[in-house]
Amino acid sequence: MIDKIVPDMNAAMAGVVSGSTILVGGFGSVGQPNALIEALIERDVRDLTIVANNSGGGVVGLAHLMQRGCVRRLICSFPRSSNSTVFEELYRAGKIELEIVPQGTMAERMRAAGAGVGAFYTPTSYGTKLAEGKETREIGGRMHVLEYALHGDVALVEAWRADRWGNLVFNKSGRNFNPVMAMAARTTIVQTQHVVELGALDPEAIVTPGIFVDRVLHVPYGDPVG
Amino acid sequence: MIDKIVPDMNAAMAGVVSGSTILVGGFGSVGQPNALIEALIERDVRDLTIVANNSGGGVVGLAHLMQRGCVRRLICSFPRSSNSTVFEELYRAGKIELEIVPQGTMAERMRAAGAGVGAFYTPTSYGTKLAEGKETREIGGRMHVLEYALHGDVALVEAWRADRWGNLVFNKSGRNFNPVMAMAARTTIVQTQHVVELGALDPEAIVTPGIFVDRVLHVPYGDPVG
Amino acid sequence: MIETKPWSRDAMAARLAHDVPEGWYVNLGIGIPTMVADHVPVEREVIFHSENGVLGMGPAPPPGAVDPWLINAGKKHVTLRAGGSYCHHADSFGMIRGGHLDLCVLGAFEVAENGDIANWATSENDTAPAVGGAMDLAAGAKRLWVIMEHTTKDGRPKLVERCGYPLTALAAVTRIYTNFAVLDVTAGGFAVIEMVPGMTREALQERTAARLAFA
Amino acid sequence: MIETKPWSRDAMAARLAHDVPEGWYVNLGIGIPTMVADHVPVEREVIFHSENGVLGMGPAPPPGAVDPWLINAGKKHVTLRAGGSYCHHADSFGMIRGGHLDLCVLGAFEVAENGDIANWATSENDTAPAVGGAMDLAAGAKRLWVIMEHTTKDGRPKLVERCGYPLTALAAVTRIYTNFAVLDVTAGGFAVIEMVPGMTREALQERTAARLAFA
Repeated sequence: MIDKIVPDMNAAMAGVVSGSTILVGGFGSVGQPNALIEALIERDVRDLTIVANNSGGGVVGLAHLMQRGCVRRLICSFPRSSNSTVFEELYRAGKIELEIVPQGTMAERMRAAGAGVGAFYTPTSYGTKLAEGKETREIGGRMHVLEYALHGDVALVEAWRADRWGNLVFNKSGRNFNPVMAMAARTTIVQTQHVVELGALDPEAIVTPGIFVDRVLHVPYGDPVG
Repeated sequence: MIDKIVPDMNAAMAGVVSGSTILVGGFGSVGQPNALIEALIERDVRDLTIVANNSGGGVVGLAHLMQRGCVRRLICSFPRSSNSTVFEELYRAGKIELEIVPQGTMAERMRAAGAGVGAFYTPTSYGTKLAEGKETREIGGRMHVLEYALHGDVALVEAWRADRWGNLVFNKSGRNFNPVMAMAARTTIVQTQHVVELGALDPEAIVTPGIFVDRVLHVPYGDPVG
Repeated sequence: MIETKPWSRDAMAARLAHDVPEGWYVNLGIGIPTMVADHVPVEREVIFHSENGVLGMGPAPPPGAVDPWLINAGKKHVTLRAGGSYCHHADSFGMIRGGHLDLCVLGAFEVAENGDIANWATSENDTAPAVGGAMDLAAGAKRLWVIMEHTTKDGRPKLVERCGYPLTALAAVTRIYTNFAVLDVTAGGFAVIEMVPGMTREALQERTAARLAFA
Repeated sequence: MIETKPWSRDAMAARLAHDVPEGWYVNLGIGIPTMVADHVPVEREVIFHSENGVLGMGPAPPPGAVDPWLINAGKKHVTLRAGGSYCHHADSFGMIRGGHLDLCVLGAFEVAENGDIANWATSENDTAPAVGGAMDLAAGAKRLWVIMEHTTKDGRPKLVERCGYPLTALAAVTRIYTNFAVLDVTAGGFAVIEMVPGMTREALQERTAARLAFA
């Protein structure tokens, strides 16, 4: 019997090592796999490349991970927020590398990784600083920039409901980057609010099929805060 | 009030003209917009480029359209079936052009068109006849072939349920190419088995949001045959 | 220079909202653009899109009815209208980049007379730059309208011949709504189509660092 | 040449099915590959994928219980297991091309000793060529196994040094199940790992147009 539900955090995070590229779901505080992020801190994995839309706020989650010096490089579309002081201080001090990627390009680069597309041409960012040094090509009368697939070693994902095959659905805007990152990593680890019986999820409405999921941990933490 | 539901076939097919590139949903006989295909025949539009996975069987649907001499060119992954004689005779007689595209490349080229990706690199078909004359590039140690977005002037789509905003869900394997083609055309025309009130479709389970749909015609024809 | 009463931010948003017809799919940037939604009457069905996978957004919920799982791209709590739907980020930006939005409204630091827009970074930033979805939206939407003050707080024109700040997209803006005027970006540069009552051509030109055409 | 009783198609499918562990995501091509599913016991959970957007396919429905809306890539009626799901074609081929299938099983006209596969067109075709999803599957799956007769009906070897027919993918096949043997594709060419009872090394080599290695 296939059972991707793991009993505890140790089993969930097994094999996550320093030096990894880790894709972290969430947009703002919604759909963020906070328990899994905290586990990264506890395991003291270092030298990480983190791919996430935001840089975290306050001193929890990603901000906490950065504060602990675990992150070498951040690939991100919007590292600024009202309370993203941890990241900003590290960045100004030259203690963290930053690759700014337009939000849609970031999503598409991970979707490409998940879908076996090596690279693609997008009109986004053509003629801007973020396209400097990148190949360009005119297609259909419009200039495009070449962007490469962005693979993760690990994806940390938050889901609303999951079954033992790893099928996932999400809750409203908690979906965001989670399904895209689940496709793009070698090992996809999910924290889910609810675990349901196999067959309980509507086959027409499964957003992330279990083929993209390796481990599921039940973490019924409640609502996002902030 | 937005209302994409049209009263009759004339309203559905308005402006569909000869010389168009038409994307036609369906895989085998499931999810094929047969009523809309028949309407193409009745309107006698000609010189069409048809993009469809199959070439149609017997003398109905796409096969009928081809038999009537309306199709100049077929872009297709699998034009052969047990009863695809109409296409095969036209092809042997040099009366129809054929562009064979691997099925996944065909889907991805339309997804690219819908998602604003100008072109992409895929490992599929590298080193084969279907990649002859195409640009290649090594990415991550693997050879890839450059493929361009495939846009339609019109997409003909079959849905299971639709609302007045044009939101769609499909029925089991009736989904197939329909959502991809809906994204990729300038005008997307839907025949739907059922029309439902706005709000009746679960927002977590809408497969094709109305942003990709222009017109919806209620055609409760029943089950696919064959 | 004649004294004029500039449009308030609310009036600017209302003025822009007036030009948004029923049926359009619209993405509103953070700041003044977000205010536009409040000026579209609910019976005029305009479908608002948010980058984080929300299509068919409704207004902010009343206090006490907040769903913590439903936010917009500005991280504010919102609602979903009947007919709305959710999608993931790659699909959401497929809508944007694929030209399926009829309109995107953004704020800007500068807009150039050829439609170039700069709205994501200034040389004054000492924090890290942050682009979000601005470049995708600016490059992808069918129409890009900018809503912004006509000049900076210290009176420097934001409508210019050429942007000095890092660009967000080239030749993308087609219309600008400021506190003093509504302008189209044409092949011949900025064309003024409306001015705030009391504003003169000369006074508007003085506050603008590019040549204005008047209809 | 010693007389041997070749494996039937059913026996070939059963032999291959024996090597498919629980938990694998598997796509089966049309023909003999499809028969593999019948030899995986239902309690060994193997998740079958079909190109047309079906993941978690079950066996053919009993007569009278056919759902006309549920077919596989071979256009045959199938069922869906609990835990199965539907997706559209671009997502389905994302799974394939993205390397998420543990195994694809295809038939072939020819397999070369470097793993090249030819299975979509022959020079004899006078009808139009048809590729379907073969190239995507061959290039995309983590493992590509071929199941086919060892020779053509008129006795021509299908395991060759170099394919003569148009290729489907380069260096993609890792294992072949024939009616006479099971072979791995190694850096050194075909390596025989099992033969049908009664078959000799010499007889197998005679029916093969490439050098065989024996463990």
